[in-house]
Amino acid sequence: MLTSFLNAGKWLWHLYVKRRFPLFAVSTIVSFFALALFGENLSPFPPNQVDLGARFSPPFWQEGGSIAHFLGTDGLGRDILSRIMIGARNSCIVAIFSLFLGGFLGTVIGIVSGYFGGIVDGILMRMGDATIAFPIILLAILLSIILGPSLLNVVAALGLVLWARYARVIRGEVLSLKERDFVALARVAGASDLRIMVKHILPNIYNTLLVLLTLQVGWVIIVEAALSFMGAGLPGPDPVWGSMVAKGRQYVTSAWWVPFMPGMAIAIVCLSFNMLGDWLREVLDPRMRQVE
Amino acid sequence: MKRFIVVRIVQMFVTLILLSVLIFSLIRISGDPAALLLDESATEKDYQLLRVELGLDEPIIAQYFKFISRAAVGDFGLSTNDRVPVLISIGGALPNTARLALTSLVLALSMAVPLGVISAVKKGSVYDHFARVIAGLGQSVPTFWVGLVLIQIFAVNFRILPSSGMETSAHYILPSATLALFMMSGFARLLRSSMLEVLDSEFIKLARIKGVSESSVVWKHALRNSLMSVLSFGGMYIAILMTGTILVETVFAWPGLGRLAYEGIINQDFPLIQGVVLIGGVIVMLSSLLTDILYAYLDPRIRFSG
Amino acid sequence: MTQPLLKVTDLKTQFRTKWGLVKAVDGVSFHVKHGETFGIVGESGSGKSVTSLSIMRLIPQPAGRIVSGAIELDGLNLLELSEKEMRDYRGGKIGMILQDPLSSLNPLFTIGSQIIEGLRIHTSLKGRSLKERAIDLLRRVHIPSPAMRMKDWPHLLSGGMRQRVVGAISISCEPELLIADEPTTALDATIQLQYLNLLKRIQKETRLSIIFVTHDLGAVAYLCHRAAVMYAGRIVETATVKDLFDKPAHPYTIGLLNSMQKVEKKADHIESIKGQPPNLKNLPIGCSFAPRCDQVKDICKEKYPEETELGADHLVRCWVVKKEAVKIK
Amino acid sequence: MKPILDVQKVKKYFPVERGAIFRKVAGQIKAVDNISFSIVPGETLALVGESGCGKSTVGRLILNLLPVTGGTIFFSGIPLEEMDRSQRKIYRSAVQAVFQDPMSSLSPRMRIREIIAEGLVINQSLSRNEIDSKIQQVLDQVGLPQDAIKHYPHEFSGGQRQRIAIARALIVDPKLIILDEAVSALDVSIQAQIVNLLRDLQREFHLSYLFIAHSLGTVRYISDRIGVMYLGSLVEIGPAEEIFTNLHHPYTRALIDAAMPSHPDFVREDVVLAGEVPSALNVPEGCRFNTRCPFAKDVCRQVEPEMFEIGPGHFTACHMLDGAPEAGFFLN
Repeated sequence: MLTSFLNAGKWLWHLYVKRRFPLFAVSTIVSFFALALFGENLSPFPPNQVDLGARFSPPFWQEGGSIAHFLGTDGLGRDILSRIMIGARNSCIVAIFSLFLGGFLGTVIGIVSGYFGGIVDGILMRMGDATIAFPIILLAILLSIILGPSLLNVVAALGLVLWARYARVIRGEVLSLKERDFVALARVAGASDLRIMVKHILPNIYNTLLVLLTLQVGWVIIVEAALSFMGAGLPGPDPVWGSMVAKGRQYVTSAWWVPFMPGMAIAIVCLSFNMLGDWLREVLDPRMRQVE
Repeated sequence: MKRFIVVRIVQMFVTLILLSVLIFSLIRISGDPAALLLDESATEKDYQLLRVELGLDEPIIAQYFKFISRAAVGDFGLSTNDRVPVLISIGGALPNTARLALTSLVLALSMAVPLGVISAVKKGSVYDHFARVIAGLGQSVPTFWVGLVLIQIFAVNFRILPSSGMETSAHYILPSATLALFMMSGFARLLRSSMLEVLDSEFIKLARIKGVSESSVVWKHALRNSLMSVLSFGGMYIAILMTGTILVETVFAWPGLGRLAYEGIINQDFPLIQGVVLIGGVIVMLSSLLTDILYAYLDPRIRFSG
Repeated sequence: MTQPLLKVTDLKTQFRTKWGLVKAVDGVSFHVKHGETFGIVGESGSGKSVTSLSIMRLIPQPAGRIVSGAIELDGLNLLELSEKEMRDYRGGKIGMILQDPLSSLNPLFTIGSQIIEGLRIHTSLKGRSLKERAIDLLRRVHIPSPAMRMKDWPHLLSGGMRQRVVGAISISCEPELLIADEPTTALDATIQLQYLNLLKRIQKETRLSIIFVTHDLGAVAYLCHRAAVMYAGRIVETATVKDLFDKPAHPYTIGLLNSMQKVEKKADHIESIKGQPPNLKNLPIGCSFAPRCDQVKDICKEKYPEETELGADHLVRCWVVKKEAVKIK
Repeated sequence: MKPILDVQKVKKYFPVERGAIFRKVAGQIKAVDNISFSIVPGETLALVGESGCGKSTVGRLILNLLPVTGGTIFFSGIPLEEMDRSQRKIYRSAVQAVFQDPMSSLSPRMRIREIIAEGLVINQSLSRNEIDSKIQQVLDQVGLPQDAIKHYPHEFSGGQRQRIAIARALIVDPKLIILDEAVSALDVSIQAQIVNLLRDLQREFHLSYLFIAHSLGTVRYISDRIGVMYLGSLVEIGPAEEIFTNLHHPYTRALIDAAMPSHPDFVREDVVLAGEVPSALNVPEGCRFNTRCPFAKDVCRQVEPEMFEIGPGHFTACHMLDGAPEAGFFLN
């Protein structure tokens, strides 16, 4: 018991010191998820509570600011900190859904395409290349103007681009894995294609998947924010980081904190995910270059 | 090489057809396209007339070919907002977008090359950490927000640079710097990792064995090979550049395609959006085709094969 | 006795890795005479390649480091040269051939430009004479229609041809010492033989000295005059090739010779060395071969053996060395 | 004795496609071209030749990893393509393989237990206990410690990994094992260990081996018969010692002469076969060796020589029938 405890401690110490474990990034990510789950319970104000008396209250360190409105208020006197805290949920939902959609599709298509090759592979990969080389923002704008801005459209647009990114990287991995002798030996032993894909190939791409997923969280959050900024993102009264920046734009000369704070939140969360992703890549597989 | 280029051109057409089918079917799925074009005050008769005008009474395949043949000659109709032909608006905006994109691309590359190269050569050093933080920031910070911050600092606080429009060359500074920062970080990261890989290769060892100086090893032998792999990601980067340009144009009120798209969204101007998306798509695909041809030409392994 | 061309004394090269310090080369001494081919034989991880890279001072930095020792070429210690001075030696007085012909040429430069690059650094040749010299070099390594090949890209040549081009580069500036690090491992039998014969011929014509690094005792027998056997970062035995095959003294050398599968004669049984190759990260305190040695004594587990001289040019590091020759079955 | 494996006129061509949109077959890579041989129970047949001669492809055809282009492979008298489900199941256990690179042949994400048991799990319905006791048994047979099953492949050295690969093959009671360069990647001292292990296992279980290799030393030590391949085709096949002492084909001579000597006394100066192997896309007319053969006559450039018997069980395909080339035949 004690030894296992000591071992765990040693392992953590090793992680932190020798492998430069990104403590800052991980704590940010943990808080991000906590906010997404319990935002309402933690925020000092309800996000949509209008207080016209406290309009454009600056952050606490500036003259006229108050500790109560820690990061200031917007043009309707809504508390920016609270809105950011609640807004985490939307970012999180978009990230989880689109990564799940894109990641799942991409992994399946990548494995199938790489494993079977031939015409199926040709068609799938040409489609993938086309989606990667197409500016996603145009697609999302189109979707939002035709179908109206909604969570589903944002997730669909992001997932549509993400699958191709996953499929491309994973197919590359599968192509080299399937030439390895253990796949040939599994076939000699009579393993079915499904068994080979699930038992022999899939476990060998877990690392790549993990790194890709982590690195893409940041990307998804940024693109979601960009879509909201353009007015093609999530609608509704609930706070969304991207549209908070967009709506705060007009105050950039008078109340800089209104657009600045939510942008800062996006930046910190994305940076954390990217740092964690980079670290994972370094630790798990330093050769994963195509994962960008 | 011929084969490579033919494949890419075919691929581009396939993509365009896919895109047009997507747009076409989205319009149909979403309901009556006439509803997208007419406002609420339109009468039933207006709808009837428009349906005939749009050919909505014809079979779906015929409608698609009509749509395609119109799009092929650039006929996207009139903007619902200001009644200007969409092609005219796009034609006016396009050169502005190109100017901004090119300025930023040059700026981004001129920052990314030294950053990525030195960072790889001095892997693990203080410089490397610094460069990676810069590159990491560039990828994590939303472009549009950086634009706002730059406006706040240089246009509002110091009043030394204009914040919107494109009248003088000073107007280029903030938008292209914003876009360049974003592009630069991607290039620098990719360049760093491909440099690390190349520097580890046998032919670099052989160059050192020949007595080639370290600067020549890095800037001649290794850089050329690494740039090649950066170039192979050309298509992806051009798509990213386009995305970035649209955002930056919106922030700085730059009269380009992005600005046009933004106005389109605000005004729910369907013909305009449709035109911007299709033209934007074609431009992105043409430029990534050009990068790929350039890549194929520069890499002898592709140039001298099949 | 004349001074040897190359004298390596107590060379130690270490690497810092994730798992700790690895002593890849740990106190290696040998010399190479003018005009001789000196073999360095060893299995993977024995430190033979690190030794050859140390001579070129091309140990990957900053993980690797030459900790101590001296590498004297014509009496001049290479380890005391500045990096700039050392560059004149690389490709100048010392040439080197790497193992993998498929990846040792830069795919983006023509064959010709890669040969000319070295010539331009180390010789005063210019313009046309540069090109002529390069064509001449290709001819010397038996590349057909050399003038046409100059404009070719590496990927258009076969592995054997590419290795010849690397050979041409290595001798382009008339080096005194040529280091060949497993130059034929990736080549087929008949192509390997062509290549080894080419090396032999070049050596006869130019009287250069060759360090031939290999895992193949057969290639040592074919090509070398003297050879050193390496095990776990140290040289365990140095002898003329004849002595090495006729009178091997170190149990490891004997084991290697016994486990050779001979092409000349069908063997009924081949003796193998028991156990696994050593793990450099944690070597035993005494002789590193002790865990696999069948003649191991107590002292072997306590102290690394000192060098014993068995005869002219025959050195061995073993506590149980027999003065009598050991006849190989 | 009835052969366990009979390869009859087997061909494997890989089409080379050209054209951007409409692929058309521009040529054939004749990786294996009309090869026939057989293996009897308990025997080792070695296939030797330079890289690209098709020896590994033959192994993969027998393992059913690639479909044949022509010809038939018989196992215990049954053609491979005519096997029904149950026969195929038997075949999958009866024929096993060990490949060159022990790192590549063990999935890095599987524990040794799972790797060794795979063949059993797929083809036989055994209880966990039965599987465990079988694993224990094979681990003993290949000389691995029992606790190996809990570990992952990267925790073992090259030689141990090759033992794991052998255990994996052995557990399903095979009749024939394809050893594709099974010892080439190992260190010299480990090579001998593995070769000896393979010999011991062969004696104990009466196994047949198809030993695919380029190292003639190992081949001479382990094989009963040898087939020499050049550019997709067998040029000579016969009893091992015949091949080394009474060989007939000039290419066999060249290959043996090119082997490194085991002692400096055996060095023959400058014995060399000129040129390189031509591309399998353009197999020369007539005898495929004629472009490198110093004895090539007109007939060699026009007519492809047929295999014929020059001694008991010793076949060769060469027009030059006047006798075997001496050692040092290619001396220049």
